Amino acid sequence: MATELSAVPTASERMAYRAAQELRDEDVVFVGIGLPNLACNLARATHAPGLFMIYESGAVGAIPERLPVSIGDPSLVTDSLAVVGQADIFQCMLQRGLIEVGFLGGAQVDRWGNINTTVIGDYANPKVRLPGSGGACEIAVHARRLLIVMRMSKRTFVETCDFVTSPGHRVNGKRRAELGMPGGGPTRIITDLGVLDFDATGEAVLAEVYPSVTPEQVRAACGWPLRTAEALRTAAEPDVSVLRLLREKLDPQRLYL
Amino acid sequence: MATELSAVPTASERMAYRAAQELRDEDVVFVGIGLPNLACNLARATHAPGLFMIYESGAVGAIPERLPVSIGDPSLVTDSLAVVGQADIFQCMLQRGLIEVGFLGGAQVDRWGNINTTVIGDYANPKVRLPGSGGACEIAVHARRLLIVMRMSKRTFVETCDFVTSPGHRVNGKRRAELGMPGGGPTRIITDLGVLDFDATGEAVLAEVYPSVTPEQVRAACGWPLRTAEALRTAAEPDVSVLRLLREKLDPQRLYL
Amino acid sequence: MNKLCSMKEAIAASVTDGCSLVIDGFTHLICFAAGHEIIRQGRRNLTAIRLTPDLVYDQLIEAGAVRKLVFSWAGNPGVGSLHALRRRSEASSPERLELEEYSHFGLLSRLLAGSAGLPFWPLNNYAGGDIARVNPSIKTVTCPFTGQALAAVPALRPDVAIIHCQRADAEGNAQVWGLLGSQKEVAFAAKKVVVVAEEIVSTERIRKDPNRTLVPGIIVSHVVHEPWGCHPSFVQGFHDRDNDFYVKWEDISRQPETYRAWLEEFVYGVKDRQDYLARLETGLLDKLRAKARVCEGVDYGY
Amino acid sequence: MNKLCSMKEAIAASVTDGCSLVIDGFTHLICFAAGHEIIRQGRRNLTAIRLTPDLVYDQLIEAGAVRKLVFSWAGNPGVGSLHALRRRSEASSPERLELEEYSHFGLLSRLLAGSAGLPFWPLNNYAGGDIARVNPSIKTVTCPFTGQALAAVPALRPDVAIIHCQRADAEGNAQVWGLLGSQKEVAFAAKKVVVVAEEIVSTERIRKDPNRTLVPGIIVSHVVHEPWGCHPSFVQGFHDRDNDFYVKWEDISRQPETYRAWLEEFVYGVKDRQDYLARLETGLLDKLRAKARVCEGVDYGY
Repeated sequence: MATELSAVPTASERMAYRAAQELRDEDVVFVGIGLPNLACNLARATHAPGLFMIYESGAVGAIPERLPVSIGDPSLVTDSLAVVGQADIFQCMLQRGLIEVGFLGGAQVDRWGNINTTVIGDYANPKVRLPGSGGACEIAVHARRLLIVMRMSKRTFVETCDFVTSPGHRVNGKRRAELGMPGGGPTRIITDLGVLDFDATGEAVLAEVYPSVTPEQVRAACGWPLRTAEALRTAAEPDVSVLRLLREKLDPQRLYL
Repeated sequence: MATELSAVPTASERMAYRAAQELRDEDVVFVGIGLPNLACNLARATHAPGLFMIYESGAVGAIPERLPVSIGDPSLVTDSLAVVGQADIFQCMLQRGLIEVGFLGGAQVDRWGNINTTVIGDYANPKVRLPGSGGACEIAVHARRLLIVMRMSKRTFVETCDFVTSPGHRVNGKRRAELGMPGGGPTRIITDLGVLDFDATGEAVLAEVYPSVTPEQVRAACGWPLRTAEALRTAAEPDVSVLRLLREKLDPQRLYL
Repeated sequence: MNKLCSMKEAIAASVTDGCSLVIDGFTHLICFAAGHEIIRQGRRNLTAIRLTPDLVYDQLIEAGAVRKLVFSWAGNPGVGSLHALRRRSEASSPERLELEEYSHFGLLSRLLAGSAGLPFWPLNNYAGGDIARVNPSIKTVTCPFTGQALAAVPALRPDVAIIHCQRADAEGNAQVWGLLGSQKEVAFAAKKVVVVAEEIVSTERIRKDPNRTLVPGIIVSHVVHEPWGCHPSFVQGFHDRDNDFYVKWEDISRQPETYRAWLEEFVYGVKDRQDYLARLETGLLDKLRAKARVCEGVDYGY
Repeated sequence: MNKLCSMKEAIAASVTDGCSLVIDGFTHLICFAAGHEIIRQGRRNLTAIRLTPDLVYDQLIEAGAVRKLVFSWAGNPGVGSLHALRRRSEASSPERLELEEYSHFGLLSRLLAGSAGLPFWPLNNYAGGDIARVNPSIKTVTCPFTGQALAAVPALRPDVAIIHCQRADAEGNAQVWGLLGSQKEVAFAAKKVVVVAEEIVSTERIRKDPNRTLVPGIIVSHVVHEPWGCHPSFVQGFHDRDNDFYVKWEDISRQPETYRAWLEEFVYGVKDRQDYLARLETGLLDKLRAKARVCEGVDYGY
C-alpha cells in the first residue's frame, strides 16, 4: 500500500496544518470531528503536547488511540481524564468560560464570521436541509478564540448567510459586545487558499495566502468584495516530515485528508 | 446489660411508632436523622418493607447496617441503590415532585404548621441562634405529605413562630396554594401527647390522644387555644414486640430513644 | 417490584399514537431495538425528541411514525445526511415534517428544566443569531441581580423516555459508564421511563457501586433485557460502533426504494431483536465485541 | 503540570486576608487539615461559605479568622450546637459575626449559578416564609412561559475552594466516590481550587476510570497530599467518622477556656497534620480505618 510521499500538501493537509499553528500548548480546545480533530492531534504531536481536548460528547482530556470516527467515538472515552454529562460540558465548561479555543465549519460564512449550518434557502421552505447547530451556536457565543475552517468558494463565502446558526462579529448590524456575547468571536478563517483575519470592525480580510496561490485567486473564490490586509503574509505549509506524520500516523486511513 | 423490658413506651418510642404508622409501603421518603430515621426503619421492619429512603446527603434507596449518627453517615452510602450530588437531590428529586413524605421537627411550630428552626427572639438580635433551615424549607414547600414530629409544650407549640423557616398551610395570612407551593403541606403533627390533624382551613386540631393522656393535658401543653376534632381517636401505641424491635434491634445504643 | 418484560410489551404499554418520545443516547447507547419495535407496532404521529436524531430516528420518519421532530443536530454522524428527514423537510417535499429546532445547549436546557421540576431554564445563548428568531419557544429572561438578558427555554416533559444502559436490575436501577449524554436529564424529565439493559443484574450488584447508578428505579416503569439492542451504535465495555454500517447507510438511505427494502428486511421482516441479530453478517458481532479494559473497583467501606 | 505542594504552601498561596473561602464536604471529606493551617497562618476577615459549617468552621470562628458566614445549616451534626458561632451571633455577643443565610437548596443554587457561568439561578422555594424576608439576596424571577413567580439567587464565585478527595494526580484531576455533596459545584464556582487527596496516584490511574473524576485538573491550582486530613469527619473507603470526638466536642467547645485550650494543643501547638495525628489517642486511627468493601471495576473497552 505504501506509495511515494508527495511533498505537495492537499487542501485538507494545508488546512489541518495551518489550523494546528493556531493552537498553543495548554490551550483548552473544544474539538469537533474531522479536520479540527486532526489539527489538534497534529499540534499535540508537534508544538503543543499539553493541548487539552474537550469533546461535546462529554470526554474531557481525551487521548484517543485511533482517529475518532464520530464525536462520541468510544476511543475518546477510554483513557480520558474525565467523562461527564453534556450538561456539565455546556454549563460548567463552555458557559462558565473555560474553553479557550473553538473550531467551527459550515455550509456558508459571511464577512463577519457568521456561519450557517442550518438551511440553504428559506428557513420554512429550504432548498437544502442541513444538520443544524449542534453545539456550534454556543461555541460561537462562548469560546474565547474561534477558528473557522472551511474550503473557499463563492457558494460558501457569501454576501449574506441564508441563516445565521452561529453568530460572528456582527449580526444584523449589531456588534457581538452589544449583543452581550462573552466569547471573543472568530479569530481567523482558515481556508484551502489562504487565511482571513478580522479587522477592528469585525470584517474578514485576506491576511495570508499559500505559496502557490495569488490574492486574485482568493478574491475570485469569495462571494463578497474581499479586502486585503496591508501586509499580506505567506501562509505556512507543512513540510515533508509533517506530511508523513499526518498521512502515516494521524490519519493513515485517510478519513479526513 | 439486659434489663426487664418495660411495656410502657417512652415519649420517643411513642412518637417513632406513631410516625411509622403514617408510612405506606413504597412511599418515597425524604429522611432526617433521629426519630424520623427510626420511624422509617420501624416501618420497613414491619408493614412497609418497600419504603424508599432518600437522604439529603445524596444517598438514595439507603439500607444502613447501623443506625446513622448523622445524615451523611458512611453506612448510608454503602449498599445504597444510588449516590448522587445534592443538586440532584434538591432539583431532580424534591423540586421535581418525587418525594411523597417529608419529616420535620423544630424549636417552634404554630397552628398552621409553620416551623421555626432559625432563631428564638428577634432575627437580628436573637436570644438563641438555632442551626437554620438546612433542607427543611424546601421539604416543607415540596413534599406531598409532611409529617411534623415534635414534643409538645407551650414553649414549642406557639401562637406565632419567632421566624418561619419552613412554611405550613398559612403564612402571614396567605394560604400555601396562593403562595404557589407545590407540596401538600403538613399532614399531621405527631407529638408525645397525641396527634394533631389539619382541618380544611389549614389549622391544626387535636385528633388523637395516647391512652394515658387526656385532651386537657394536651391543651395545657399548647401555646394556642387548641381545638379538638369532632371524633377524638385514641392514638395507637407500640406493643411489646414493637418495643423489643425498637430497643434491641433498631436503636440498641439508645441514640434516639 | 419486578418490572422486567419484553421489548414488545414495554413498547406496547408505553408508546401510544401521538405521544412524545425520546430514545436517548449520544452516539453511545442508542436503542435501535426500541425504535424498530415502535415501527413494527405501527405507531403514528409521534413527537420525536432528541439532541441528535440519527439513523433510528430517520427510520422512524421513513416508516411514517413521526409527525414532529424536536432536535438540535440531525445527521449521520461522521458520514452524511439523514435522507428520510431531508426528503420530508425540503421545499420539494409533498408531506412536510414539523421541525422544532434548537442548539444542543438549548434543547438540553429544556430537558434540564423538565428534570428539575422548573417551568423554564436560563442560558447565555442565541443573542443575535437566527435560531431564536425562527423558534418562538426561545424567549428572554432578565437576571434580577445584574439586569443581564439571557435566553430562556420552557421545560420539556416527554411522555416516554427510552434509556439504554450497560446494566440494570429488575426494578430499573440503571448503571451507565462512558458517555452519559443527556440520559439522566431525559429520564427525570419524562413522565414514563423504559430502561433497556445489556445485562440484567441483581439489586445486590447495583448496590455494590451506587455512584454508577444514573437512573434510579423509582422513576422507571419497564425494564427490558436486550443485549446488542444498540447496534449499529456502540456500548462502552460491550461492543464498538459498526462504522461500516453507518458508511453503507448513506447509500441504502439515499433512495426510497433501497431504504424501504432495508426496513422490510431488518425491521418489518423480523419479529424481534434476536431475529435482527441473526440476519447480520456472520462474524460481525464477534468483530465488534469490545476488547476488555476493566478498571479497578473502589472501596465503599467505612 | 505538577501542582503538588505542602498544605502550608497551598494555603499561603491561595488564602488571603479578606478573601471568600469554601472548605467543602457534606459530613464526608471535610478538610479539617486545611482549616487548621488557615488558623495557624493567622488569616483574618474571611467570608466563610458552606451549606453546613461544622466544627472546623466553628474553630475558624473561635480563632478570629472569620468576618462573615454564608450558610444554610450550622451545627454539630447529630450532636448539638456550634458554640463559637452561637457566642458570636446571639444578642448578648459583644462582637457579632455577619451572617448570610439560605436553605440548603438556596445556597446550593448560588453555587450552581457560579459553576455554570450564569448570573443567577431559579428555584421554586421560599414562598411566604421568612428566609427571603431577611435575606435581600433572594429575589423573584418570573417564568417567561408560565408567568409563575420563582425564587432567584445570585451566582456565588468564592475566591478559593478547598476540595478533599479520595485520590488525585499531580495535576489535580480528582476522583471522589460516596457522598458528592456540592463539591463539583463549589470547585467550578470558585476562582481558585485547592485539591487535597488521601492518595496521590498517577495520571494513568485516573485515566483508567474517567467517570469517577469529579474535578478536572484544568481548574485546579494546588494539589496537597494529606492522608487523614479529614479527621474527625470521614472518607468513604479510608476511615470512619470519629463520632466520639463529635460528642466530646460539645463539652470542649461549650466554654471558651476549654475551647482555646483545645486549639492551643491541636492547632496552634502542632506544626502540621502529621504532628496533629501524632497527638491523637494511640490506636484511634486503627480503630477508625475502614473495613474494605471493594466493588468490581467496569469495562471501558471498545
